[in-house]
Amino acid sequence: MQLVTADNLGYSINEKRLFHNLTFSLNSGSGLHIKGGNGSGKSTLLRIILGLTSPSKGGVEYCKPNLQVSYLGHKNAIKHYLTPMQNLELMFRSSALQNAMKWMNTLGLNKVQDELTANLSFGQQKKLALIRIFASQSDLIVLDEPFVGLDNASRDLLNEFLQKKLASDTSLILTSHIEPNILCSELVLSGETDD
Amino acid sequence: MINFFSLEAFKLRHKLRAWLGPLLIMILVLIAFPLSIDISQYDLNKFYFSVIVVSLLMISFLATESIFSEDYEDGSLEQIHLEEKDFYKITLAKILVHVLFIGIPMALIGSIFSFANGVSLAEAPKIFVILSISTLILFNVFAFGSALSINKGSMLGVVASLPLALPAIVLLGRGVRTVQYGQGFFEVSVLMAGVALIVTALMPIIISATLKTHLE
Amino acid sequence: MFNFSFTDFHDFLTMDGHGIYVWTVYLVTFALIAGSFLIVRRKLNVFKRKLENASE
Amino acid sequence: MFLGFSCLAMGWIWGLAFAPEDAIQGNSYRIIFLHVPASIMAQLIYFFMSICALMHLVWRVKLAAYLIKSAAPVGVLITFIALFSGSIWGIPTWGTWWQWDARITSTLILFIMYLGIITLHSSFSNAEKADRLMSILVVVGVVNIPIIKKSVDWWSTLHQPASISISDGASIDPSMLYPLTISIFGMALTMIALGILVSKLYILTREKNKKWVQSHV
Repeated sequence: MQLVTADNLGYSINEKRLFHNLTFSLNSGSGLHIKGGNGSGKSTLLRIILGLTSPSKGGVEYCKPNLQVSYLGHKNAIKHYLTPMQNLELMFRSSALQNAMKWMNTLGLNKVQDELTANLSFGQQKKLALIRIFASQSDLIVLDEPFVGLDNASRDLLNEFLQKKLASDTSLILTSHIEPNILCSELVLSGETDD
Repeated sequence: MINFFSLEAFKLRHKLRAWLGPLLIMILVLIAFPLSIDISQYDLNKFYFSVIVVSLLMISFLATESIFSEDYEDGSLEQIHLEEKDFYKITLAKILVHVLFIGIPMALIGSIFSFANGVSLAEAPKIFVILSISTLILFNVFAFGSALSINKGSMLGVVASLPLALPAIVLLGRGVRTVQYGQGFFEVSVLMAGVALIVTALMPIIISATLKTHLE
Repeated sequence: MFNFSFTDFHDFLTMDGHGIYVWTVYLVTFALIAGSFLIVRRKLNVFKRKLENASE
Repeated sequence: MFLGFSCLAMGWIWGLAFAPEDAIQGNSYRIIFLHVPASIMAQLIYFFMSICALMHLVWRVKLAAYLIKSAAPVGVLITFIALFSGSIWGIPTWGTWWQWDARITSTLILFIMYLGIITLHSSFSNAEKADRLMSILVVVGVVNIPIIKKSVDWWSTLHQPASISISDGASIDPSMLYPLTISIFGMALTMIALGILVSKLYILTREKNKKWVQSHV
């Protein structure tokens, strides 16, 4: 069943064209890996799919009415002046909180549970932000360079989690220079777009 | 909505700098003023209110300076947009929390200081009522200013929202004068409360549109 | 309607004491408006010339 | 544009030379032929900008944003003239060049708002975002216009009540009224001409790499 369809998407900023007439569709339970050089508009395309940015041309439709999306971009969306524990309380309400706590232990963050997030390493902060993906039930997972800064153990954990999610009919869109070993269709954004 | 309110209160409670800073600065300003120029107590009584009003204006700007920039910078605004599709609730919650935690104490400090300068005990609560209503208006206006200039430095926010804050200050001045002359207080405070409610209801719509433009 | 309401040209200039204010205001305004017209027109021409040799 | 210039010139000359002396203020009232048109135009330009802002926000008309951005400097100029002439006029009549009177203060606020709009637009690199934010500020700022209009009656301070208020007719006699109306008309035309000139420049700068700009030049 089709989840997200985009027809001839185009985006230009200050009259400079980033990409144009992109058409693709994503079925539930399948993955889409967006590739392209730096500055080829990968993140912008993600933001357009999420509805954060409106495209200059074309449009994106969601086939499911209120689509539950979980997203992790370059910014981790965690509060530095709070401890990881408090951050989780911000993200999740009561029921999901237990599940999130479980994930925190599996990711080995329980050692630093009461330290200020500011003093954590980049990798640990990334893991804390990833809990938002692990512990949430969503139909679509959108990740922007998720593997950056993760150690091998966590990478395998993420790969295995994503495969499990794909199997359970959740679809995935991600951009990553590090090859994820998940089977998913590819979409290449060429850097310079010729008119 | 309640959930948003408690989340915002939780965040603000843990950020002492944003919460306590403005209050301390206000006390400093109110103390510094009489010390700087030696004025007779008689003159002080007469125009001390303008010091309170100006410091209220300045401090409410200071308090709302980073009301949105923190969530914008660390990406939580995007997460909220995914869940909520609109920022009305989060904006309203943020402004009300800031008014409650910073605005009301500021009005309290203002009325205590006015009490120290020739306002009888009976009228001090009146001052408190007027000051707290005006903090509500001012916080809304300056929150709009800080939403406009979300990461471009706060000067832009002031230039944009100060013109809107000045009519509120005139209204506040009119209210303070009624307390001094002892009549007409009720009408003015009801008028101010009406204006405050309208502004509190409408401003989040505009702010949410501004925040969405920033996310584009 | 069109009677010249000043005794002579000198009176027109001084306007019994108020002339200085009236004239400064008019002169400054005229300078500002004419000045802005000229500045914008010059910018326009400079821009057009830049475009022309850019497009050759 | 020449029509504007000629109209303005005629209004001024007529006002300066031929209008009879005012009973109370003597000749210094002649500044009225400059001050009133300027302050009327200051508010009209802002009103025009708020209409463009609505068009830009609701129907996403890009041209409307360009018009706002080019009308703003014209607004700054005309508001400055209004303030300048008002304060100079104040010297002989009120004795001081600056009076905390409601009408003057509101016009000063209007002046700050024009500056605020320009600074807001210039501090964002992404042009479309700057346009939308500017339009939002203009629409919100429009609430200040009625305050200026009404400020004279609310705080009934020493500012002269509006010379030509629509409702109760002119409060000055005809021989001064005609030059005044002509100079208002003249000032309006001149400002429109200046606005068109500025927007011509601004539209070119914004669309410089579009096809029609090359062909036009």
